[in-house]
Amino acid sequence: MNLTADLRKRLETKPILLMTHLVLGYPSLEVNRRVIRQMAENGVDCIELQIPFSEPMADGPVIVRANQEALNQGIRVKDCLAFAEEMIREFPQVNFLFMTYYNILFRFGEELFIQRAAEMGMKGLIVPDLPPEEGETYLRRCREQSIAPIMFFTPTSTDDRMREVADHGDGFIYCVARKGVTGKQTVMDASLAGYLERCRKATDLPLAVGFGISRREDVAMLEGRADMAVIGTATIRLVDELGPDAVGPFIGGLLG
Amino acid sequence: MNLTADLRKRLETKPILLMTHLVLGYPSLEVNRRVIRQMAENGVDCIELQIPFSEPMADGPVIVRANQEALNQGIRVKDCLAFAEEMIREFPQVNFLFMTYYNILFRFGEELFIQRAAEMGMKGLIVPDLPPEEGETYLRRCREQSIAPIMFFTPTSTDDRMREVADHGDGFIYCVARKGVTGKQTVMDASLAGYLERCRKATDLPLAVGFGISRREDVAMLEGRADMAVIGTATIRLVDELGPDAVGPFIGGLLG
Amino acid sequence: MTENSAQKGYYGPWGGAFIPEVLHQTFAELNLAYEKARADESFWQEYVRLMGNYSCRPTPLTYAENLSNHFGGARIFIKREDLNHTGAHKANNVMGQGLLVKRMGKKRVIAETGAGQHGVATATMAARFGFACTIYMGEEDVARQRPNVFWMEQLGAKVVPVTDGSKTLKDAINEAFRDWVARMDDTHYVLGTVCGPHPFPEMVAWFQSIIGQEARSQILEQHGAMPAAVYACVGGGSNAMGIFQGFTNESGVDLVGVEAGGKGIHTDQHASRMTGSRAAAGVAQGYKTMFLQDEDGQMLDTHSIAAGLDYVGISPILARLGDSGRVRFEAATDDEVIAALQLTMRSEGIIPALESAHAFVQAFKDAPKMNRHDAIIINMSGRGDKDIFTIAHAFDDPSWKRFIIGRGDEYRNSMLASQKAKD
Amino acid sequence: MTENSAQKGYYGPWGGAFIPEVLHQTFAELNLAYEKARADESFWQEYVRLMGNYSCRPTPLTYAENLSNHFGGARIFIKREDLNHTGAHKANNVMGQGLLVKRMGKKRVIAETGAGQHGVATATMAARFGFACTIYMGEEDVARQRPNVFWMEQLGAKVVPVTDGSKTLKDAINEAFRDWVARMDDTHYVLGTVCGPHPFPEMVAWFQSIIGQEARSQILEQHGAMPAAVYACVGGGSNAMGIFQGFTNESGVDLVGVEAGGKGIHTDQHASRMTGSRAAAGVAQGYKTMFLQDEDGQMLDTHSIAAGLDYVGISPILARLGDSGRVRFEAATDDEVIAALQLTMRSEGIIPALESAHAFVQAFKDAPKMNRHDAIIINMSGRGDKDIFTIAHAFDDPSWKRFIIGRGDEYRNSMLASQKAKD
Ligand SMILES: Cc1ncc(COP(=O)(O)O)c(C=O)c1O
Ligand SMILES: Cc1ncc(COP(=O)(O)O)c(C=O)c1O
Repeated sequence: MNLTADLRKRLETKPILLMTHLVLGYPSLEVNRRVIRQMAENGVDCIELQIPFSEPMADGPVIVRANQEALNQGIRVKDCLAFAEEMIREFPQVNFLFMTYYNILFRFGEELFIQRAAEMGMKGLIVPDLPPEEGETYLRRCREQSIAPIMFFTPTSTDDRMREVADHGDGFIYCVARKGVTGKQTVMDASLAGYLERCRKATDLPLAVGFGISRREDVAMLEGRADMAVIGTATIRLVDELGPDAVGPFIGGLLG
Repeated sequence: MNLTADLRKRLETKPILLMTHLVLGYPSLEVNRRVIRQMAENGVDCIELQIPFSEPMADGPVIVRANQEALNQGIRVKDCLAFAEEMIREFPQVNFLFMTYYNILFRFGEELFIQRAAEMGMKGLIVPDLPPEEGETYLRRCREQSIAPIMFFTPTSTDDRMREVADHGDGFIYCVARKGVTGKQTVMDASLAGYLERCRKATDLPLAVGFGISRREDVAMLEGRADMAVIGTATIRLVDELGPDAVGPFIGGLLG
Repeated sequence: MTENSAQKGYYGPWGGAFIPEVLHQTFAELNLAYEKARADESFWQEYVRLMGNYSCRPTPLTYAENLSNHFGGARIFIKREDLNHTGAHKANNVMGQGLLVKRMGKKRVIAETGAGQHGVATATMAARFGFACTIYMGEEDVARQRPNVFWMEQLGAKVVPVTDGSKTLKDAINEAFRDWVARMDDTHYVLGTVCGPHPFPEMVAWFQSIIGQEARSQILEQHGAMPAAVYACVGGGSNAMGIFQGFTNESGVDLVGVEAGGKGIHTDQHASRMTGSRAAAGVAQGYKTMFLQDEDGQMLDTHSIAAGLDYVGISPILARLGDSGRVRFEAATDDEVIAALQLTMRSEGIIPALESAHAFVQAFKDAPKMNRHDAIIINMSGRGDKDIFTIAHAFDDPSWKRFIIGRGDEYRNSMLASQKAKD
Repeated sequence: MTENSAQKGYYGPWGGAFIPEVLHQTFAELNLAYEKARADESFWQEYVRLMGNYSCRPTPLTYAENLSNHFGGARIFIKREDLNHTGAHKANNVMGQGLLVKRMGKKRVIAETGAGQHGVATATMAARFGFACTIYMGEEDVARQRPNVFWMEQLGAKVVPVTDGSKTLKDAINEAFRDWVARMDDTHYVLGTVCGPHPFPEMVAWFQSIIGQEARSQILEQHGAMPAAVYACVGGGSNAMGIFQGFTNESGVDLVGVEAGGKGIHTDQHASRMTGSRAAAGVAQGYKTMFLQDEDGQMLDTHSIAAGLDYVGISPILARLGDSGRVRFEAATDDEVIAALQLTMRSEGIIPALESAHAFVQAFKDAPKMNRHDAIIINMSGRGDKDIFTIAHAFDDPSWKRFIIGRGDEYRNSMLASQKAKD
């Protein structure tokens, strides 16, 4: 089943889905493994596995530092791929996606990377610095390999642009809740609500939204407005402060 | 008797005359007094009393520092005048001259300064930064007060320039032995001898020459070539090192 | 990525605009404003007037007679970008972008800076145009380049030390992009060189082309013929692109870009992308070019005695001109740079920036092999007095060290004293 | 002295050539060479060409729109001598004298310097012309102005610290004269300002008149009329004379010379000769003018935040123009200077030298009282980045202090380490 179909199916029984995120190799693959288990066992629908890059231009400070730490400890792209493969095997109930910057694909070989990802059962790819204009071959290859190239909507996107972008995308649309990088708190106000309405009108794909979600109320606020809540930096902070075992209860709490 | 006549008279009985120099107030007027006594009692013919100035442009390092030290200790122009008057009274056998820079006269009042100097019995004035072109009033007033304005010959002076300068001068001509400032050693060579011959041809006035004279031989070398040997920095150094009482024997030794 | 290299913003396989979606609209507007300005002759006239009135363009092309005689080969001419206001060619680009920002109606500018030269230039432009200004600068560079930080602050800019990554230029660029994606509405990012996403390479090259335009007519006037070669140092590549554009169509003119050879291109302490073997094609900081990176695509640490050349990427336009053979690339080591700097100071009374001195190195290698009827031009991108802390350090000048130690002690004592007074 | 003030080299009662007899011939030759050059149109053309090709003349006249709006009065224009090679108007004088030295066939130049600006300019000229070069600099100034000393040495000059007197500028002048009287045959003394014995005031004023010539035609072109006033700081007076000469015949133009008010002209820490009451007519350093001196004629210690204004005398030409009322003299205090500097940096992105900032102070006092159809010109004699040690100190910048302390500690440790290695 492709990602979109899978998400639609899950939405039949849940008011909102959950996607979590982690940086591979931060603080270690061992901890990653334990965190993923907690996530999977607490009903997370999708997990973004970020392959570290030295120039994480679109990320906020917490994730930037995690990228760097992971690289300092010597994580390699091939370690990330092997680890991801293992997780996909171990947690078939979760949709895994790779999140990384384009240079990682490019240096690995765009075609080869997409093929490897598809073969291991990866459901989608999130590449924030690859707009559709630069991604012609990438998009074609994703289609060929039936892996979802996740596209972005942003508050600065015009309606036309949203439609154009959505046409290239698959799986779901990552709706950036506000201007700026990851990791900052946002509130649900009229402008955000209006933005999400515009997103909804522009595409049939599920909408994923994250904006510093850390409590049940944050997730609840999204119900009816979006299809999936994205937990970004919150789990990284949690693991830093309380360790991997705190993740399960946290995720559980989010779903009320 | 004017200065020139006095020097001519002395030359009748001596092969060469002696002029010494000191900086008033360095190291103190008290020491100056003892030094001058030593000089006078050992047969010095002329003594240059240098009134300190903050910008002794034409002096070498030893005299520059003496000027400065004297000023640092608070010596004033009026102290210098009073002291000079006292010395003239006490040592009538010596021809005293003021040596200083033009600003000292200028600030005191050129006319007043020349008049005061003449009245106290000062025989001449040596002002190294006042060329005849700038000294019209100065030269006139010296003539009026019968005080000798000492002029300079230098190795760079042309014969014409020497004659021109000598026309303005009186007392004697101060022949600068070589380019550069005071206090450096020079040797009697063909070029210096030739220069002194040129000096002699350019004027009838007595010629005074100094070039770091510190031994009997230095003085002897000048005999027949010049009329007066000038002892500049040597006595200052001597007083610094051995005290005022060393001056007498030193002067005595110079005359052999 | 597209395989159609004739696409706007591409130079052969290099270039593009690898930007986050949130900047799509911002770049659309920037492209529009830039294209309009470029099509509007009065814009360029206004730019030339501004540079003539506020900086001192045209900058002279100085004949270096003593150096020419010293080497006995080609006649050496020096294009004097050091005489620009703020002391380097960086002024051309920032003032041009300043005019564009005014047209776009934005009120705030941000910029990255490594050596601080582009930061000072941007802070200057912002003061002059009345824009708010924030400068991102790697924490290491903040520490190394304190004088420039001081001036930026005095000029009214906020200098933000970047503590991520290698804490140098590339990290400052990332951080500037992070600022931009949060405040694109009122803010323009004044990129400092011919790199980054389209339209920056093309736009910055356009503003810097004023160097080449002037140099071309000056050499014709002074030498009566095209030069045999033109030398420029290459960090991002803006001063090189600036002067090369005056001569790219003259196939007889050897265009030579000189990269930072650091401790030698066979060591891992340099910043040579087109020479040496540490660089490979990659995509980062919004564009595709040759980057100094490892097999995974992680950017490498770079080194140069010249902070302004200490950068992982290179202009996509220059990468293309290198591929096609139109531009020859060479590298100059730190030691060669110091020697060329000393010779130039003593021979001509001219103090090149450490960056610029790289161009001098290669010119000095080539000049003796040429004839007296050949002329060569060295682009002196900036003046070296900004580099006193680095140069005095490199020369290991003991009086300088004693001076700094003495000053430091004075400050320490006065700070301790005021500390005590407070307690 | 002569009472005939119409004599060559006199300006009313001021000027003259109070030189030791040993320099008579040297001055005769210098006068001859100067008069010949002055009568020879091609000499001036060569000079203008040199300044256009090696420095960047004509320097711009920049309209300071933001400052004009800030004060709401006169339109403020800034003559940009800071854009000269070496960063100040001093370049004009030294390059002119360099040409003359070449004509005279001499092979060595000497100069005094206070702030180091004239020393750097002279060392630069010497490098360019291939002359040997010795710079005299008060020991205190050597200690305070280490960066300039470093550059002079790198440019190939020998810097001699002068330990006499107040160990500052005036003592360096005395020492330069002492050198000259020993080596006049092969040596020319490049005096740095419009002071000293004739022909220096006239000659330096002539070379600097290039500023006023340019400014005059530039203001006519940009403003369409003569300015209401022209402001210049006055140390020796060379930049002031330079720009004033473009306007002395225009009786409607208020010419304003601004002296160093230091801690206030009612204190004894300033360097104001024409304002305040500490100066009197005197003769020193080879010429007659108003000197800061005591009743006996001993020169006083002076103070200014700007090393280049910290001098006991003033140009005899300016003294005359002050007497006649043609030039109005004002003083600016250290504190006013810092405030004007800050405002100018933030408003226009321009960093005046501390010296130049004195002129800005008075212009800022007067501008608000004028109308929008009035223009005023401020002569910005030099750029302020040379003054970083002084300015950062005056601004009491804590990061700067920490930077210097850190560097000092680094140097101390490395020196100790290499000491140990030797033991
Ligand atoms: C003086 C100078 N030259 C050259 C460069 C390198 O930049 P680019 O290659 O863009 O000219 C810099 C960068 O800071 C610089 O300051
Ligand atoms: C920048 C600058 N302005 C002004 C002066 C003062 O000199 P003047 O009065 O001769 O112009 C100096 C002297 O060093 C200087 O460096």
